[in-house]
Amino acid sequence: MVWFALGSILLPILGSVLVLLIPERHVKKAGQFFSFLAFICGLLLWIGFAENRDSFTRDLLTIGGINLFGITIDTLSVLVNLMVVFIGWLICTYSVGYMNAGNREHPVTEGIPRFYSFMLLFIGSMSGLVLSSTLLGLLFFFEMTGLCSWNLIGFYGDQKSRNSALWAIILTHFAALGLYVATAFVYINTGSFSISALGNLNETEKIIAFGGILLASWGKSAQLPLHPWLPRAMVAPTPVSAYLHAASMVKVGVYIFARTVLEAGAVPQVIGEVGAIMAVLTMVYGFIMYFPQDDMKKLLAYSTIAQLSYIFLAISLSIYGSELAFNGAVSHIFNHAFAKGLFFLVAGALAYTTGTRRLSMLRGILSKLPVIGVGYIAAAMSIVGSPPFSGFFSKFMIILAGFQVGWHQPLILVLMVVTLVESVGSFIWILRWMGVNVFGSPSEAIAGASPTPVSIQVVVGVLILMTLVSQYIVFLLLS
Amino acid sequence: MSGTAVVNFLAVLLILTSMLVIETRRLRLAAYMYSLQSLVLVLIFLSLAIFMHAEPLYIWSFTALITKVFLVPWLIIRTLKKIGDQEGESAFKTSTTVLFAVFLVALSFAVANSFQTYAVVKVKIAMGVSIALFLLGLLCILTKKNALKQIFGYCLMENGSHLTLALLAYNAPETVEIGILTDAIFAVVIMLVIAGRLFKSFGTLDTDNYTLLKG
Amino acid sequence: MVQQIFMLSVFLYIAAAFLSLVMNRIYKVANYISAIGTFAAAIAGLVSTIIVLVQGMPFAAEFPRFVPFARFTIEVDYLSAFMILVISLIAAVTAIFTLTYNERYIGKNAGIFGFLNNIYILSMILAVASSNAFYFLVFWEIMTLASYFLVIAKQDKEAINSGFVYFAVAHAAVTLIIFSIIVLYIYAGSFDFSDFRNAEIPQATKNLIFLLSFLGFGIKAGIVPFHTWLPITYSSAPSTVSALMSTKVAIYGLIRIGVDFLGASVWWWGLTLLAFGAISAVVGILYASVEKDLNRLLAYSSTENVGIILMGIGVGMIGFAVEQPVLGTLGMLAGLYHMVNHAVFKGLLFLCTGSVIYRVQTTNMEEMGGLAKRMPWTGFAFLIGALAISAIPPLNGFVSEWFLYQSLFMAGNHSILAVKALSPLFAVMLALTGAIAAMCFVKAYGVVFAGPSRSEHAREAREVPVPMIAGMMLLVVGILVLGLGAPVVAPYIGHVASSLLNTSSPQVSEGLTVYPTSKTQAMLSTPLLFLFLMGLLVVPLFIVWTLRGEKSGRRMDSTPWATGYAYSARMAYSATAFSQPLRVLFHPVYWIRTTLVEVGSKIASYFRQVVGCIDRLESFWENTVYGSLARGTVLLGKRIQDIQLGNVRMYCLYIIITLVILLITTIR
Amino acid sequence: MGENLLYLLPAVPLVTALLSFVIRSYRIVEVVHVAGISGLALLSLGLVKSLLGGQTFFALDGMLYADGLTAILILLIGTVGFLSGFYSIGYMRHDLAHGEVKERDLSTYYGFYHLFLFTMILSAISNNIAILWAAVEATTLGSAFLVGFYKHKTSAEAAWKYVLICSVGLAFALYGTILTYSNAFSVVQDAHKAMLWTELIKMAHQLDPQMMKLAFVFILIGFGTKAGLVPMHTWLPDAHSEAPSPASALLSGVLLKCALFAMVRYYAIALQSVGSEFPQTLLLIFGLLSVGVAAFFILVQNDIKRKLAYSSVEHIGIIATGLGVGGPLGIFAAFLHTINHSITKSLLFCTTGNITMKYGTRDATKIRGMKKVAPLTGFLFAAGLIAVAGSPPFNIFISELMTLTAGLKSGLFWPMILLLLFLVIAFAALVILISETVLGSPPEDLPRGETNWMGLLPLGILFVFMAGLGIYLPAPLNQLLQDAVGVVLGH
Repeated sequence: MVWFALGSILLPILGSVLVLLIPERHVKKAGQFFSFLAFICGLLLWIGFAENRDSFTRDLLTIGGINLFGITIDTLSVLVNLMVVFIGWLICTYSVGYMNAGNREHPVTEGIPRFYSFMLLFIGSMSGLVLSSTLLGLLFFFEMTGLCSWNLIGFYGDQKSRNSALWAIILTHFAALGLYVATAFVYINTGSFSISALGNLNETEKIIAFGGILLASWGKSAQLPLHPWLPRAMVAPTPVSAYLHAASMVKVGVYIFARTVLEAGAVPQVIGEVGAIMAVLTMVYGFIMYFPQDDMKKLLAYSTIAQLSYIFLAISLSIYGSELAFNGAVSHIFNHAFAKGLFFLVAGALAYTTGTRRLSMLRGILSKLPVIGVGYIAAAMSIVGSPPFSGFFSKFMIILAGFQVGWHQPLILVLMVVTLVESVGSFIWILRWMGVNVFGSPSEAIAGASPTPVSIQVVVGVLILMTLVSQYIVFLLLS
Repeated sequence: MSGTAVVNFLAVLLILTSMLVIETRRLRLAAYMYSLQSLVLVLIFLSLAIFMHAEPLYIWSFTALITKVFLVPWLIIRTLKKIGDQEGESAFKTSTTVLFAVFLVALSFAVANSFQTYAVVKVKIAMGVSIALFLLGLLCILTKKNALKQIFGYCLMENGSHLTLALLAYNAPETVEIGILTDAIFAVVIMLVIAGRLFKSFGTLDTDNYTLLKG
Repeated sequence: MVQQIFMLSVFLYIAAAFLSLVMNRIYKVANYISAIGTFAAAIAGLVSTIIVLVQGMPFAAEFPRFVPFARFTIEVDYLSAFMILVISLIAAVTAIFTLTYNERYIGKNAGIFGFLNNIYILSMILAVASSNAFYFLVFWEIMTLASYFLVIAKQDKEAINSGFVYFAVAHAAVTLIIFSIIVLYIYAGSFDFSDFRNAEIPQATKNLIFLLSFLGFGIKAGIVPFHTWLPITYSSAPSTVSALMSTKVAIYGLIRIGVDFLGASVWWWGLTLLAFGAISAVVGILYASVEKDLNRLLAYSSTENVGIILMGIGVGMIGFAVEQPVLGTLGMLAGLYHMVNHAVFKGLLFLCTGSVIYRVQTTNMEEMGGLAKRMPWTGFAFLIGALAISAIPPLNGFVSEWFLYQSLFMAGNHSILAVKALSPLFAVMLALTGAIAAMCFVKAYGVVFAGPSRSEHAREAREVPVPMIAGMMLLVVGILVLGLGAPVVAPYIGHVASSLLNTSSPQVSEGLTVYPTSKTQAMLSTPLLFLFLMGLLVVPLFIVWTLRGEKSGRRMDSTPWATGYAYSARMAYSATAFSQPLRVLFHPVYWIRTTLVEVGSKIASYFRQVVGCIDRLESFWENTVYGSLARGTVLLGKRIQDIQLGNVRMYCLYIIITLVILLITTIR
Repeated sequence: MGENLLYLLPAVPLVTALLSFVIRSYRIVEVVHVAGISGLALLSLGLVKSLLGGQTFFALDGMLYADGLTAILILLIGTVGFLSGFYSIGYMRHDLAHGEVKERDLSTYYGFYHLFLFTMILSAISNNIAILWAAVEATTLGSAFLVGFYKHKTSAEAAWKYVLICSVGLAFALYGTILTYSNAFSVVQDAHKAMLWTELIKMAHQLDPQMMKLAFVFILIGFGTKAGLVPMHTWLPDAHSEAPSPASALLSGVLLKCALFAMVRYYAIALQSVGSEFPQTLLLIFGLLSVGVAAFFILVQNDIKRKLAYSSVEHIGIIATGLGVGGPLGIFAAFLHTINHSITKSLLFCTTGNITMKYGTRDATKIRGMKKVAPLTGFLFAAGLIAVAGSPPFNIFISELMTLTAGLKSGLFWPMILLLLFLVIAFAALVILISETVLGSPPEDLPRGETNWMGLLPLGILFVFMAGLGIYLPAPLNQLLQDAVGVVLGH
């Protein structure tokens, strides 16, 4: 088990070094290969864990009696790790088709090794973050993901993308300060870097530690007021955006919040209150920002912001003692990953074939590009939470838990009503664009679309399947 | 005349000479003044050595005689031949500088008073003067724009600290004095070399013009 | 055994769905597979539910858990069985209808359509069959999703737009329903219906749950004032889908929650339903009567009929609340009866419309006319449907409305003042509805099927293919069965109604008559009525036949004329003209309707401004908040940079100042 | 063994320096130079190895002395001296080939390089506080010619400021030294002992606290000037930016630490003499001030070498903050940071050498697209900048985190938040720099390809150190740092 875990961390990192060294024509294959190895490790880890369900923590790096890095294997980490490596692999495969000179939106002729190197490093770092059992490990990989995303967002190297990349790294680094403080604070109060040491703090200390953690998570997950980097990050190559939004970067924030809440035992309620209020505020903000967007990726960015708020809300609710909320959060992390990944890859495929991401120029996708069209529908429906797509289940769990908690907490009740309204509103808006874009007779841009590469079609197909079944993968472990 | 009185008298002479070094507009003259001051310093060392029975100070006075009275002024004058010996304008008028100097001297004596608990300090005035000398050196660096004048300032500071060292640590090992003195000499040498280069590059010794590097 | 048949039906739906999806490329085959599969499945469903209803043997089943927090259970009790029956009935008929209808209308996507159609029907059935609220919601949402795709099957701009409206409204409704179910869950501790029934819920919360679910299901059913989405949706949905949607599953949910779970605990719930129902009925039919578009007309008529159904259920709930099981059962019976009736005749009407569209290719009644001659079967079917919906005895619409009248009269004797006072009013409104409905459908039949043809297509129309006729005829039979067979059917529906309260089912029929539980109040025998009416028809014929020797003068002029002018198609009494008196009479109601439309566009213009504002909000964050922060930092940096001004004397001064400050603080 | 090393260690660079001055042929000088730095590296490693585990050595009648603190400095001098010395060869050949310097100058350069190393070693191993002062002052003199090596106007200006300000500043340190001595002398009445640090630390608690406070103030200002604490740092950006890049590496990487460690010696005495509050508060204030001011300078400065110089100020500030926080953890963090910063900053300054060779400018607004023009250099530059910005997976991240931890442990919540905010500004400034210089699009007319391949080898080694220390702290190094902490805290 530990070897599988280590494999999913180290193999992609190894790959990221290797792709820089090998001849450029082999890079794509190597990238695919290493991400696939990571996926296999993640999958075996999941299978192994699903069989016997014993959670454990293994210390790996100890200096002077202080554990600096270790690996935690439990439902949360195994699931999220699977998501990270799976989507990582899919994205690497997708990029084989996407990152070439045939790309209509942005032909890519150079920098492929750099792209794959950072992509693989990203996968490895994410995996490391997810499996880490220490705050130090969290912090380390937190910053690593920031670095990778920075390089990938600025991949095209023009002024705009570089600026956007700067927004991303500076804002998230600022947020990371919270985690720095929390890590140091936990260490000095308990003498340990282990995440579970959070549980040994007293009430006030926990508030301070979680305050820091919240700040860090907000920054990384692009929550108000640290959100502006995410919509700007849309200048990245679409596979990167997909990975940022689906499985990494923004998931870092929610993951560390979930992880710390899980390990800390009783968390002060004020953290739950603050988390929930900010989550709902962000949710509403993200929703409001849907309206003016005409760039598909930007719309998706705000959708990500709003969806992450759901996860934040759920984790905050779990602080009130609702196990269901926590499970809902875990499920939503997992489900949203596949749905949003799919959505971005669809956007990418559209950009690839048509050269535009403007929503108003896309019409009749289904008739011309059926796979992409179905992908669009599946992604949209999963994100807005319509069964049988998996987004429904996790959202339902969150809302259910919210009302359960809110029945005795007027504040939460109000927030949940707002959430419910937001869910309807965002549903309507996404649905509107879906109706416009997917159905009907092809618009000019779509009619002139170039054929979609096979790798893109395959990946989109796999993800469509995942939007239907991802929930059951979660339930297999949760039940 | 007791030993203390001699030392104190010579020390006051130091203040006088240092004011001359600072305010002499012609650099060559200032170099001579510095030589004179160093001679006074050597005399102080000698008298201290005699009155306080501090053998190491004989060596001190000897080395100081060679380096400070002869070597350093010679080096300065050698440099002056290349770059001319007229000082440019200074930041303050002479009267202002003197006013500052008076204030600094008063301050030094006040500071020296606080050392009274220490048995080593038998010559309070000399102690005050040593600090005053140091501060006057600083004053020179701060108020004079000419690079060579600033070197003189540094030399004055050096003399001051040398005196302090002699008063407080006259029985320290010789190596200490040699080390510190070597540094001082080399510092002056290097500063002079650089000053020469500065003159070649900028055509002036006014340090206020050396502001290519800022921000 | 029943269970097996039911499962077979489910399996057949799934098989039909996926087979047709797989065969999508060969779309004709896919269409046949889908239709035949649906038909077979529906028959199996019918059989199983009829067994349940007739033999009185509800069944339940539990499946493995998919979701940790909810059991996947199915329980077909009387109410569910009744609903499944209705759905299956329409499903079977539409299946036959689609055999040819889809070939032309759905074309190459017939496979996908078949898939979605089967999923839609199946999810409806499973929604009403599941006895776990979570799965109810899941299937409900799948149903909505599938029907969304069905609504936009034509994929023109209008269809997409109406699909959007439909789905958005449906989802909003579902959110309210979810809310109410979650509240139930909080008190019950699980999603099982059995726990919901036994939950101890404070009255105030019960009211909340009821209102939420009423709103939610009411929106989904299309009651006034939430009816606006109905005409939009129906006008572009394929007719078979409209027919399926007429089964009004939303009513099921309302009954389930309001009556079954909450036990209809206070009387004003029923009155609310009654009031909303009455208003919906009147307003719906008023709107319908001035409509020129056939689909939209039927849509407004749906609002009307939903209103009538709600009135029945409202009376039923009042009865349950005041513990008068007889009144309760009777009202519920009226509601449920009208529900199945509505499904049948509205389904028929939609299928007829489908047939008309199939040939005439428009839904605008002004462009039809004279179709009865060219499409006699369709015309006949429409006529029967129109008669039924107008509650003309002895057809089924009349029977259910008759029960409703009886229940309202019974409620009029009630002790609660509001009920007592309002019941007659509602009865009057119901009567008004019936009158306008009759007028409306006379107009519809007249304009569409009678008179001259007003368009090229109408002139060239011919009868539709056999499967479509067969489908329509089946429903005609259904109307007759439900109407003439009322004495047989009513007791079973009475069973369903009474099962909700676990009382013994009251006596509502004897021999060839039905009566509202007591024979003294009123009695109705549709078979006898039918015989009587037939007699009325036969007697004149008989008279004519007996007097046939005497030739009366007949005008043989074949071309009609009007006030001296020769006839032209434009002179015919058109749909618009027909409803002119109504327009004048109910001016305020229509005025509300037009202003509502205008408000919509006004809101849209505000909305655009808001979007603009929001657009600026984005840059606000970046420029004002973070931008000024960044600029401020750089500016501060530039100020601080000034300390490194390049003057070596100043640098020395810094050192000295620092030293002095330190010395002062140290010595102090 | 250890005692002999204490003699050998300063002797090697001194001899090499003299040889370099004497020999005219630059080819031979290069050979001598390589031999010199190799010998130095080996000897220093040998010394460090023998010092492990809290060993101490005396030599020359107690005038020379080595302990944990020395070991850290010697390690840095040996490693950085060797690597940047190695880098110098390619760098200087390039300058020679482009007519920047003459053959004769190379001998001077290598001569002063080794002289500089000698003075730094001397400052590291001297036990006599007056000699310590003299050695630190001598480092100024040794490096002044390196700063003014080029024949530019700015070089001369920088050298002038460097020498003048450092000399003035250090003059105060001499007063501090004298005060300490006289303080000790009044305790032991033995002139020899009163000058030895090892004796001073033994009698620290007997010293007059008020006097010691005063002495510490002078020491702080004096050695702080040399170490580059704000506001005495003014010479630093000038000197570091004007020196040849390998020399800048040495200045930034080692010299600052020599001065700082001289201060640490007094800090250790002050801790015992006047208690921890006074020296720690002072260091904390100066540390934070340095970090804060430098962070802004990094942001607004355009010259990349000046940016890096200010970054050195910032990191010296962090080290000072670590010392100011105090306690075993704080001091450990400070020392670890010292090592980390030396490695990283040497790497960066050497890389800057490659960049200036390639682009012919140090203006950050003109250097663009390094990733395309010189990918390896660009990579190293970016990695180094990320490291100094304090981001994992590189070493500085660890020590910054430790400093923060120590600070919070001491209850300095707001100072640490302030520190973090300053670090964010610096971080932003540095990533903006990478974003512009490394990732931007290159000038059209610039030929592609690396320059100075030879120079990339030491840079690669530095990179390996930098990344390696970010992930793992080897046990010997840990031991070494613990020893040094033990020396400062007196157990």
